[in-house]
Amino acid sequence: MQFLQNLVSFGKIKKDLRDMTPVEVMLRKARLHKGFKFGAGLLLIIAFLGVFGPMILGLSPYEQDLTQRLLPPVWIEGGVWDHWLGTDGNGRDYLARILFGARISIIIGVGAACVGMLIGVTLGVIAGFFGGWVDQVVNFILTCQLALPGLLLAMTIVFLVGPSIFVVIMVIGALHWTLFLVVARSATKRIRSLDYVTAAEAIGASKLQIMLTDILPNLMNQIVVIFTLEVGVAILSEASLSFLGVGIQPPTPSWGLLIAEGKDALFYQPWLIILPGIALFLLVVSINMMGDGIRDITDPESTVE
Amino acid sequence: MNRFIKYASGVALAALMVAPTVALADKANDTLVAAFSRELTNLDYNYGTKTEYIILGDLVDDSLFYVDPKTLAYVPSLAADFTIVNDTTVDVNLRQDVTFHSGAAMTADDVIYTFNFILTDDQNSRHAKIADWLDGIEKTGEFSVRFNLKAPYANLFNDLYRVRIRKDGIMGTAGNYDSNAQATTIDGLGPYKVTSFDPGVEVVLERHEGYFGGAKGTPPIKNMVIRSIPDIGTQQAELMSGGIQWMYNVKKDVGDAMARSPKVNYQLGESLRIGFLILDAGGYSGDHPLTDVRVRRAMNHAINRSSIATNLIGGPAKAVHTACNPVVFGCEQDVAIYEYDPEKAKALLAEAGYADGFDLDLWSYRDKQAAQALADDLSKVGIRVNLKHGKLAGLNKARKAREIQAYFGTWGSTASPDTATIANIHWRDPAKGDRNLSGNPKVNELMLGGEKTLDVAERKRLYSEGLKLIADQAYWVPLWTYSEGVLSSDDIVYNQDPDGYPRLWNIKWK
Amino acid sequence: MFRFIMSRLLVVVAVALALSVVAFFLLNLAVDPAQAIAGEEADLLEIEQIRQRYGFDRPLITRYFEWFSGVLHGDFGVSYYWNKPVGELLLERLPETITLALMSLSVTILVAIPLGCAAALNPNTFIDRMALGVAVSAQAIPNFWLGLMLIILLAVIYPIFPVSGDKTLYHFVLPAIVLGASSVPPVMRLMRTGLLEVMNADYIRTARSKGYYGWRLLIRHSLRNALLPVVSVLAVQLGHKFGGSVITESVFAINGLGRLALESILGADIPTVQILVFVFAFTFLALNLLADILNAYLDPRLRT
Amino acid sequence: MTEPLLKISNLAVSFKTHYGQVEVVRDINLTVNKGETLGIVGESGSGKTMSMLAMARLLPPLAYISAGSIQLDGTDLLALNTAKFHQQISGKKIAMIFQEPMTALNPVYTIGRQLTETVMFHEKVSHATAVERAIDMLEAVKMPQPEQRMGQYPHQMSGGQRQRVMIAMALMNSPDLLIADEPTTALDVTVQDEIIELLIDLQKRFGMAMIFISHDLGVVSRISDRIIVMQKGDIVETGNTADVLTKPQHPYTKGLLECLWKLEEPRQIEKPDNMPPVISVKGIKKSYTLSGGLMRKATIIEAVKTTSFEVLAGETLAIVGESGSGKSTMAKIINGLIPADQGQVLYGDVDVTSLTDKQRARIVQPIFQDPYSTLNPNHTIGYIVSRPLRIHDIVPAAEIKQKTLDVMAQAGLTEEFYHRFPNQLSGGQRQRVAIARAIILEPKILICDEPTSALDVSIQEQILDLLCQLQKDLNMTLIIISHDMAVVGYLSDRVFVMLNGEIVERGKAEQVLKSPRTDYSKKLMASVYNVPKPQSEAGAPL
Repeated sequence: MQFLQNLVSFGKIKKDLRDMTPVEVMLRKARLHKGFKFGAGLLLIIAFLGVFGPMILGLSPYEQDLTQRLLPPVWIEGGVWDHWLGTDGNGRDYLARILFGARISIIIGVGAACVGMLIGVTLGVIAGFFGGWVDQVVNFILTCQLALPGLLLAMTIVFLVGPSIFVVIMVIGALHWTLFLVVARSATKRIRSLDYVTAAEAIGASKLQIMLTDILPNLMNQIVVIFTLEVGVAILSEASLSFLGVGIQPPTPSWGLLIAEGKDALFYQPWLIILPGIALFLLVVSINMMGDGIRDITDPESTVE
Repeated sequence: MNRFIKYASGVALAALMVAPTVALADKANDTLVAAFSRELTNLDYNYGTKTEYIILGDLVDDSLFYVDPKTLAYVPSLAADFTIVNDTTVDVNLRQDVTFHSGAAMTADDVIYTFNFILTDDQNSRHAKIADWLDGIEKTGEFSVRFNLKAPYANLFNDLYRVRIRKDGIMGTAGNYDSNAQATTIDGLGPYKVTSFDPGVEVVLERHEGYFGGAKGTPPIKNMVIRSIPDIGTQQAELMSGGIQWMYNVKKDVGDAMARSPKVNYQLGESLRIGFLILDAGGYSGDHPLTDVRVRRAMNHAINRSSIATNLIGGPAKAVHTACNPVVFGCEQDVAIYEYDPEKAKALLAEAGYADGFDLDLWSYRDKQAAQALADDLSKVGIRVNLKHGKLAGLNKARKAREIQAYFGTWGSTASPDTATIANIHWRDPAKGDRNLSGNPKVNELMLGGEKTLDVAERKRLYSEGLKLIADQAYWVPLWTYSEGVLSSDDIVYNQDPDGYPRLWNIKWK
Repeated sequence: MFRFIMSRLLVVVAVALALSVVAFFLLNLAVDPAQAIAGEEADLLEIEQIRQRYGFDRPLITRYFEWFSGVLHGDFGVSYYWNKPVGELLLERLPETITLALMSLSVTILVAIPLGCAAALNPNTFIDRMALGVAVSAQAIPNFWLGLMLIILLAVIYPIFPVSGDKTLYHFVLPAIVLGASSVPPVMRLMRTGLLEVMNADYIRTARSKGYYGWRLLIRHSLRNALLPVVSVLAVQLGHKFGGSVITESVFAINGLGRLALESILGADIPTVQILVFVFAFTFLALNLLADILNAYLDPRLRT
Repeated sequence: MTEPLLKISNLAVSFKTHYGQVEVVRDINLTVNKGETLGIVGESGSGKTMSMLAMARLLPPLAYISAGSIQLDGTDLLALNTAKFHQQISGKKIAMIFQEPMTALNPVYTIGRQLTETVMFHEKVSHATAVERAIDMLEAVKMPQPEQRMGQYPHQMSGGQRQRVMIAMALMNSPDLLIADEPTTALDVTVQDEIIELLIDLQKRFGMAMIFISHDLGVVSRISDRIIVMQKGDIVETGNTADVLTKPQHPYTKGLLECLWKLEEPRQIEKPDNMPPVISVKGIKKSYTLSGGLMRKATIIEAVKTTSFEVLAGETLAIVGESGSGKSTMAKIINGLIPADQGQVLYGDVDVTSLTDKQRARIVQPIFQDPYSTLNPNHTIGYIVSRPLRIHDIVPAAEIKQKTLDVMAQAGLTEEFYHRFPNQLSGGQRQRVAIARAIILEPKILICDEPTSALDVSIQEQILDLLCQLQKDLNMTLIIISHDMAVVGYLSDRVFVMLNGEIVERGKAEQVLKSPRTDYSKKLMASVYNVPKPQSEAGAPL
């Protein structure tokens, strides 16, 4: 935005922005970004509740009491204060299961996004940096991945190696790296042609040094945005896999699993699917809003109102 | 692009304009709609194994024998009567008033053709079982046949019940059988004939007016549609909105909740299905604690069967201590009984050297709630259960690869009130079956010996001895009987039979 | 043009081939077709018999080439699970999936494009935030959950639509909404950013300086440019709708390819899954090629 | 002419920001008479464009007119509502031409459609009439084969042709006032000249008034009757062209003129002629393959055709050419950053391809054009400047900082910059950082690819001075790549002129600049509008 650069040469803004390091500029933008603050705040609350909630409330997500099955939440007739959100089909406290589910969702979302990032960014940087036939090969792999019906592949792999949290993380990650690759590659191509990379070559820096110090750090802004989006996508993928019965293993409380378990009681115990659905919704919304926020914050061209 | 948008919106509009033409299912046009969770992909039960196919088979086909739902005994159906000439010879006289849907009369030729087809076509699902005991079939008259057995076989009538009689020549000739001849249309003998079939979607049936009655009686409802609706929630919604009138395999929670609506009736009746844990006592998956009988007994003591049966499964479900449903023939009840006693379980584990418990991979593929409940019980005595709940395909693979230490299975013995049925599949020679993990050849000898004689007393003795051995050595953890839940709309009368097997032709309008 | 299409088709074939190899080996390792054919009650001997009869005991590579040469001759194999030729099975299921895919694409277009335009024309206003809210929400709702909620609301409490089935187009409305909703966020966001970018472009300033404003400016000078990237994304989304309707089809009991795929995997029906992977990949790539050609039609720069 | 066509009084333009509103243009008072050309000069950010956009209602979203009035032919423009303004004024009375011909035309529609649509829309004429008029206009802007052009798309034309189309489009409705915003800046110098001639010609022919905006005082002085000079949002000088050029009142104007005058004088530094070559370029050649689009064949571009030359020790060699002439590719090949397809580049007698990256780095270093992309935004200035030392490990770790500060001081950067990030620096300061980074390894050769063309005129001079100083101090050989004759004249000993990948003329700076031999060099020289220094006041302090 030419206008912002113009603005910089006028009056007081010049001083304000000029005195700040890039990090300070971002922090300042973050402070002013309502969506980011909302998303990050909500995410912090969910993460806090997920980690400490069950402990503070003294609830266990695994303790069964078959005589206390399918109690409704307190605000519905029949609910009891011992179980604020009622109990599930095995008589386990639903609040504890939902809170614990946050932990599972976040672990899987972050874990899978990390795996995807590792694959995608590595391939993307290599393809973008070297170009030519390397790029063509990576492009072929990318096309294959895009054309592959992911859910089916995920199911097959889970059959092959058997279900566990680790497997689910790896499988989801291995299926969600295309966006990382595309973004990393195009950004690498762009950065590759920038003068500071040529300057680094000219001062004798090795290719690895250039990739690590000149290209990767400058990709991170965009990668972080993709990362947050992919965390959301991975969380939903886990929910889908668990819904189909090939994801997280019971009794581990994953939200997708809770919805799948509550699905049969759709009409008469709707809270069994509505509550984890809302939890899932809030978590993904908070992560996506944070991602949108980070995009605005890290985009050097954006102005934050 | 603009044109494309116009086209797209046109499609959407057209979609909204089309009047909803939901198949009207009600008393007024004498059409009953029932829902199955699994798909029907083939009409020919001779090529199928699943429960759904038996139900459909009983609607469109008929067999020589049939199970009387009240007495749980085999009774003649297409057969008029039968004589056991000796241990290996059975004479059967056929009814003479039976016609195929096409109008042709059924004669001994059709029966002989059918059994020869089963014996020679090794692709059909009945072949292996029948060929195991049936030596041959001969015509003794226009309406009578003789079965020659290789050896005495007790579960004969169950196997004969499962063979659907086909029209002479309809499957092709020997060496040239067409497995798809009756796959999408069927010329059966049953109370209903198929008017249309959309594989995986629905079967439309119409009453066969020439039906002979017999053991099944004459169906009161003229038209019947069986729809495949995989999602149980969707089935409920259809039932509420009048799209279907009957659904089964409905668990207690759903049924109880649905039954609060005056439009819906819920029956939670008895079933022949039982649940059990199969333990790798023989150490096929390697050396692990379950090879120690004390550990297996501890597991038997650890699970609160009654609580799970009452609270989770409900209805008439109750704890069982035998590797068979107590109501079926030969299911000896005087066996070692392991009461729920966690302390004793812990003591046994300690005695076996596992005072601190041990890690156990427990596989399951059905009834997730019960699996979690029993895993919880096991973990309370110190067994750290890693529940591996997945799809059957995964379990099958692991079981075949002998990787399973323990799994939670259930067995329905569909409409087969004899211990032989459950024994045959679960206690085979380990070389021929991967479910017998006892590691004790004696079990196989006793449990499969029980079907190799027609002497009732001898059979009882063999099963009794076998079941006592199983219980004593705790090769299994027998868990509970299941109950069968059916939801039906309030305009039909459906009475559940004691074996829990749905006989849809008995449904009538209120 | 011809060269371009030929070279792209070559990629399509190469990708489809690579995927068929991956799918074949993965599937054969993951599930046991002999066990699946034999059924739950079968014993090991029977399974072994089946294994020999179907030739599953031979090396995977041999079987792959057999399968592949069959495909080359138009023989897609016979489904173990459905007992019929896979080709027939596909043709039976294809219409449902195409209907669902096209209808859900219509939902996406009808919602995302006007919303994206409205947001881009009123940046940082209430309308923009509403549109963003719709996008963020649609992104965060799992589609099976949305499906169940819509059934409760619009088929049971207010019985406007049928709960499930695929008899008439009317049955496809709810599933199309569910499937279409998942594509709304990317399309809407792209439409918004694309149009915003276009509205900031120099040629829009030129058009303004010539006296264009308001809707005329949008229609005469902006929409076509902004739609260029959207076309590609719509192609990708349509491709996903073909292959990704597994959950939606099973929730709404629609007998399309997605449900066929799910059932075939659960039933270890390798021939069917194998062809489905091929079909999904091919459809996806063909749609992308189509989008490229459409883009070339819309954008003269790509033509010469 | 009693009543002016355009009268702007006390105009101010502000931006809404979260710091509150910021006035970017204030107190603009100007008049334009019928048939007159007004030139507005100023550096980027001086508000010259913003005030014109304000008049045409083309301000960016956050900007608005905060004070003043605009009268066009007696009509109060600010009083008109949006619809009326666009129907009656835009395109009809006021037409505009913009800087970037490459992006100012809609790429997806034909020239014909873009030319005719406004006439049909504004004057409700038939399609046939509109087409006829469009062809007339294309003829008026001297577009070859106007009928055929109507069906073409913008990307099928060169920059100069597109600018002609833009002009034709502006003239379609016979406007009273034509605003030309840097219409020639993005064009090659040889084309600039033609466009300016064309504008002068058309303005006379159609009798319209024109406002010509440019950062280049030379260009403006050539076309304008009167000149306004703007700086940081204010008008600092206004007057007849001759007066402004000869008797500038404001120090800023004087500065601008001084730069122009200074750049005109070739540097007179005597250097021995017989220095040994430090670089020998022997028959290098480089071509690129442009991959084809959807229906396009791949094309091969010969960026550098077979070329040989030598660079002598201690000299300043300039390579001049327009964009696309292959001069930047040549620079990278000489630097060893890209390999040549054929031929070899020798440093002394060592082939550059036989050197390791590190060895090469000690011999030759580049300086680039764009000060914004030359520095990694994530690193501090200290890190950027010292990085070569860290990579080469030639200075003990403890001394790196001191050495870095020393070199920064040499490049005119104080210690306070050490911990700063590039975004906190101005363009000139960034270029100093780039220079510091290049000289810290004490290379023998510095290759500067358009080192100043992205900088404002006043900064350009400082950077060029710095380069000259460093060359002297460090005894380096300097290769300067530029499209700008002024830079070349200011600095170099020898000049090469490049055209389409070939060196078409080579010789001593004075000779090439003053008496070019080839037609192309002549044309290139003729297109530089330097303002002659008034003879009478030569040498006198202004």
